[in-house]
Amino acid sequence: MISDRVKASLKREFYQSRAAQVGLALVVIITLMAVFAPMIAPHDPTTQRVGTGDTAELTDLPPISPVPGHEFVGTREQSIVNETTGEFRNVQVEVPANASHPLGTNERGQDILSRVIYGARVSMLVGILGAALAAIVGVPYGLVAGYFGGRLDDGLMRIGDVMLAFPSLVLAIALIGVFRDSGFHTTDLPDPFVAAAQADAIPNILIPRSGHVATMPEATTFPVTVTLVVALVNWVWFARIARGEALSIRAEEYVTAARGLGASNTTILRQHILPNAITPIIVLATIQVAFIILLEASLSFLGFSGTNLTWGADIQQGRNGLSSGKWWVSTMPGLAIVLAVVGVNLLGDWLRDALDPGIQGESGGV
Amino acid sequence: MQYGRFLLRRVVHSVFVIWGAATVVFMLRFLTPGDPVTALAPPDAGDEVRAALERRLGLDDPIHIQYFDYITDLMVGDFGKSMEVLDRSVLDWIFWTRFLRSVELAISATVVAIVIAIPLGVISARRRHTVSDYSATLFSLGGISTPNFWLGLMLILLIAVPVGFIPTGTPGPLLHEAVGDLLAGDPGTLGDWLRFMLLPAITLGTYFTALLTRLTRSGMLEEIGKAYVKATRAKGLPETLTMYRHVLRNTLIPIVTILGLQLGTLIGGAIITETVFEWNGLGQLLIERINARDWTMIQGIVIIIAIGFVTINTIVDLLYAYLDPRVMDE
Amino acid sequence: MSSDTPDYGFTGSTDGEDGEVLLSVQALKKYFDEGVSLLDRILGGGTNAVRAVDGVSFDVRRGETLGLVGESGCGKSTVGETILRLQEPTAGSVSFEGENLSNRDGLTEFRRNAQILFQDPFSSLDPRMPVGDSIRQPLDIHDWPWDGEGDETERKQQRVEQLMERVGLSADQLDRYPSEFSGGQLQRIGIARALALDPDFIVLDEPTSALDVSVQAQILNLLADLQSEFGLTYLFISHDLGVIRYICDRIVVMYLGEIVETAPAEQLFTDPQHPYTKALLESVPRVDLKERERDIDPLAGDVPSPRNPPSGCRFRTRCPEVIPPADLDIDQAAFRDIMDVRDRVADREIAVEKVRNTVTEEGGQDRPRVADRLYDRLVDNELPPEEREYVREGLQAVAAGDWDRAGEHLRERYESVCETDHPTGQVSCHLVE
Amino acid sequence: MAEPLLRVENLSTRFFTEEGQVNAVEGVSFEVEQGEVFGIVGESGSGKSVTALSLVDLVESPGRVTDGSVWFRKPDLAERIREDDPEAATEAVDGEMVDIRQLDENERRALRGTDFAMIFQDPTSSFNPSITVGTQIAEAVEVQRRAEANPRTLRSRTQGFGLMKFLTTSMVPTVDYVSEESRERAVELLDTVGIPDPAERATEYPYQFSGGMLQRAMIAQALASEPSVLVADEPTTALDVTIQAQILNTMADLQEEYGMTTVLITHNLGVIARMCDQVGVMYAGELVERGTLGDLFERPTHPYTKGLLGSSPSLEDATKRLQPIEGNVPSLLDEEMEDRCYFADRCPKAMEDCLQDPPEFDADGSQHHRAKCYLADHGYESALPEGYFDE
Repeated sequence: MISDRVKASLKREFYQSRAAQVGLALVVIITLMAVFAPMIAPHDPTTQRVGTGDTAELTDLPPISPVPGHEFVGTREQSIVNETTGEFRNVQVEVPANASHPLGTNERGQDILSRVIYGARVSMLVGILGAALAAIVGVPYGLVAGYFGGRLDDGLMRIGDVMLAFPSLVLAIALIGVFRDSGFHTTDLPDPFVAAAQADAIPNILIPRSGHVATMPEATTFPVTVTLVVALVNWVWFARIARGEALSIRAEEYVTAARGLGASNTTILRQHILPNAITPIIVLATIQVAFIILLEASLSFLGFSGTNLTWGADIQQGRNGLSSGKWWVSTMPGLAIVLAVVGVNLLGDWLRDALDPGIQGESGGV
Repeated sequence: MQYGRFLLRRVVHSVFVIWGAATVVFMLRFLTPGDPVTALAPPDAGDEVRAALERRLGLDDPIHIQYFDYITDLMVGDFGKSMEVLDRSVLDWIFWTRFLRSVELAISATVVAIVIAIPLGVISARRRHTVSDYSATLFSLGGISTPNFWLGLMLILLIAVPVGFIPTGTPGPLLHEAVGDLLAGDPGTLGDWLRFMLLPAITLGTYFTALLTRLTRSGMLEEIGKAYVKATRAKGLPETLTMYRHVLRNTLIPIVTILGLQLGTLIGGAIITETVFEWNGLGQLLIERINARDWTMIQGIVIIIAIGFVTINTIVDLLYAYLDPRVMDE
Repeated sequence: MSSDTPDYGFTGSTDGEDGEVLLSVQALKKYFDEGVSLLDRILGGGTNAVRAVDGVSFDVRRGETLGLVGESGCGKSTVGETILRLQEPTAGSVSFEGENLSNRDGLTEFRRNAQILFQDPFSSLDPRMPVGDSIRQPLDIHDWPWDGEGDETERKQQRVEQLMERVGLSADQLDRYPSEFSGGQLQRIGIARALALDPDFIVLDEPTSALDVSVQAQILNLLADLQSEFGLTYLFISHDLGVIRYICDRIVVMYLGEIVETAPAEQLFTDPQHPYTKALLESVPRVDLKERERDIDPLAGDVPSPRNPPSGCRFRTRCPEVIPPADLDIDQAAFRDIMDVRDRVADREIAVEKVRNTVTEEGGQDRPRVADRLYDRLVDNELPPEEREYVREGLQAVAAGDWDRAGEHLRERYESVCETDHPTGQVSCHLVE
Repeated sequence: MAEPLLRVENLSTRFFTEEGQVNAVEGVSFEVEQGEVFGIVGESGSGKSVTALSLVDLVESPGRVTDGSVWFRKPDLAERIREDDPEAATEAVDGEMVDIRQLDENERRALRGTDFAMIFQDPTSSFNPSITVGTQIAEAVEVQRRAEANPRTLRSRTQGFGLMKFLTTSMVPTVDYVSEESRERAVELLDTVGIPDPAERATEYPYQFSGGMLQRAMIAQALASEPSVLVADEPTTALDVTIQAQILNTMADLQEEYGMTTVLITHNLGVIARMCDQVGVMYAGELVERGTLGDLFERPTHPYTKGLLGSSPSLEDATKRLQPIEGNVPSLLDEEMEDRCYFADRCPKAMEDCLQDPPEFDADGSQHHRAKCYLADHGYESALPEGYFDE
């Protein structure tokens, strides 16, 4: 389906554009992070180490340079009891560096780096699945509306207009409010690497650090409702793009020619309309992945996603510490979101520039 | 004459859309798991109490009657009553200041966006492949990629905390109060207003600014490539005139519609921004009511936001047709 | 490619009235009312339907090339597409080999026998489909080969290669995409696709308009060769009179959705009857040194909107030979002015307000002065005194804002047969009847 | 007449695209006398439109005029340059002629619209769709009015019309760049080109005009400054034949009335026959033959010219089979253009020589009728054996 010309154009644009390279690198890195989280994360992201004594020193650790030999010292607040008066008092105490928490820990003593790595799973999965679902619903809907036109188009697009009457986040929040009490709000997806490492089913060579992997969480909580809802509030965009494309493609003479040859509507939709409409749809899908990652982050920030191992939820968690100097808890997952979304957006720009050179505005004709 | 027809069409269309939106919102009630009566009634309530509650909520009627009632209520501006705090109507909750607060925030963000984005986009397009272009592009890429709740927190961390002023918790005065005081000779309130507005407006406006910059830039580039620009140059019109009188004007016309649709993002963003800055507006209320599982209130707020959004879009479309009469012919 | 064929135009049947009718079009109409939504209907006052084709009848005889000529917007392409059922006709019928096509049963069979070649070679082939697949498409759709012998895939492949070579291209290029070909080559591929099922009849919808003149000549010659080789019948649609003259046996001239003249090619070009045909032929600049001296009197004005075509003869609003009422002695230019004034009164297209304002500014106010001013603006030619007076009376009614009375007043004296009666016949003109 | 009004020498324009360098115009030279119509005819991709754009300095990125000069007779400008900068004048001034390619950006722009006006092929896309036709023509008038009021300051044309002014004019419609006088003049111009009810039409938008009417409006716009040179790029190609006849008649009348010098670009030999005194034939970016209308139609020398004439169907005589030029227009990509006659592989008379060195255009500079072909010198002989290019 991808012609040589398109391939050549993609390649040329990729080699010429630093932005495209950065985008692809970011997306690949983050995807790998999400997939191989148990092998990469230094700690179990869910283990809490709250308490007194030794474990107390593991909470609210600031990030440090992970370079060995450089003893890096941070400070944190600690309550101490005045033994004579029995009063509690907050003091800043120096904390010894701990190279195993390069991004620090949160107030529960969870390792932030590990949480950022695991958070990529939910973000990327919701982003890609949500966009895919939206496309699966929206594209055929729009193609049919645009291709057949007339009353059918009128009716279908009016429904789309109604969907657009709601700002997406407002609709998403309302829908989640409705659905979060239902049974399928979240589901636990078992982690195949951890399962394999625990069962010793696969030779250790295939799972690096299998002893480490075996101690990681056995399942990732996947927010089903959020995925469905983001697809539900975004399918209209796919429908609109697909409709616009179908409308213009059906006026092309090759479509008329195919009808003249006696081709059925399904044949035409499959053989001509879809392949020619696919470019802008792919570009939109990329933009949508970026948008949905942001939407998911907002929903988890508001506490609606049903799992707290996400970037948005972690930002919310670190929010209270901001005013008392614990800046890293919110900053790190936020940076992760920005990098992921920047990566996907750059990828989208690359695709758009490569697949649709007309948009550049400088197609100098002779 | 033709414009009147177009106006009528657009208004009829938006009434239809609002009706559809109201129907969707009405249906939300039936998707809600659990029975509201069970949720509201005391655990030990007898059948009589339950029946009374049901009647009070209007749930004893057949669905089509309920639907009819719902729509007719909306038509006379009755958005329903709270479920949690019975007899308190939606409009009571969304009292004027809350509404104004949200609107002020949204408008300030829009103003920030327009003032920054259009010049930035123009510069970026006209000085293509220069440092200014790259910086503008980088800024807009960052802007559309940053979640605004995080941006808000970072602004608090990097600006508000060091400066020692955290504009959260107690929202500042409303603009009309500030202006009133200013006229009365006291500029202090206006200062407060600005102080409280600054960070939230930047937070909410950044995505919009970035998007608008991108649109202006690519729109200008596309427009510059059109044949009429060549014709304009051929008649000897200086470059600035070509750019502002023709290119920028034509670029902004379609952007107006896109912005109309993107206002949805702005309204959504407002909800988050209000949460971050504990800004006492509509968004805060929505979150609060959702957490209280107060369905009738949620319905009311959602439909009010939808009506506002559709209305703005209609106005934008009418403006568009005024600026570019071709669209009326479609 | 075709250098060894003799130096003659076409071997299809020349003129003559006795050829077997292959395709017959009867009172064909196609109106477009898209864009008139339900809302428009409820609100009323919506625009009329576009009458792209409004009652067209002609026959195409086996083996001939029938030319359909006219300017853009006259409905010639819509005729082509409606005949092939690419558009549903609003009214009228088309029969092919004596069989009426209004029932859909015969359509598959018909689609096998009737093909179309489009104007824009770049848009008539799917840019995402290798050209070989495009040529194969009709074979797949109609389950060729129908005799069922041999290996289907292999035979299709052979057929496609054969077609490609017949139109003068190399079979090696079958797996290339349209973007790798020039316009002329793509048009050859389009011809190969049209020939795939061995049709009897091909609609050629401006097949060379998008091509350069040197390539156009190649394609025209190829079409001519194919016609004699396969005994094809062509309906050749074009706005280019030179091309039409070169390739067609008989010619149908269309104007604003209607046929104005039908004649054998030679006759049409040497002795055109309809004023429109005459004007059309006269307008074409000749490739000739004497061209600069030739005095052309071009048709005035634009084609009226097909949403609201003129009554009677559709050409009357631009016709240089409108027939005045019998009792009126007036030259054509003056009568044309009067007719134009009447059309504008009927459409209420006179800026009375503006004139009234200027008159007021100059200190005048009275209606006659406004009428005088209107008269000066609208009438360029010298009218006989009594006509001048009469028209001015009409304009006074206009100045008073009474459009209906003005229209009625002018109609009484100047009504022409061209606006009341719709002309019919081989040459649709009241002058010829 | 001593000197021509316009003398183009060795003009070359290149496009630097992603696919490579495209030689759109290559070494084109011709002269146009005052009041004459010079026609350039060629097929699509022959570089005729780019030649037109190069004349008025409107080639846009990624294209650039890379070589050659455009000498334009303008005594006052020549005098001024001599006074201002005698050094530059030795290069850029030749008698009364000025090489406009050597002027600076602002000077060149000052010539556009004033001395050079242009008409484009597609009138619908050549007007700004969201501004009324009258205003757009009035703009052209206004530019000239301001330039005349203060000829040496180009800035006066803008009069500080920047972003702020744009914002104010958008909000306050009464403050406008275009003056009332210019608007009135625009209406007069519309009247001149035969648009009925010009005052009314001036307030309409381009989409409310038919193609023919809009082309008239474009001509009106070009006349705004009574230019010395009118460059018309396929002015009737987008129009129907009856409308084409109207427009050509209008153009011929105005040509006579204003004494304009016209460079007319077209692919239609009929239009050439109707309008032109001198004709140049372009092929693959080069001018391959030029001469008077009679030279070209009666005594064509270059095989391409003959081919063009042979492939045009005639309205008078339908019996002759057309003699097409075989093959397709060659690629203009620099890397694919070998140093030889570009027409050779389609030419029925190609010789070995044609493949070695490209023939020179000015084999005999004294003649008015010239062709870039060995046949012009050698006569018809030694065609290549048949099938020479078939591999």
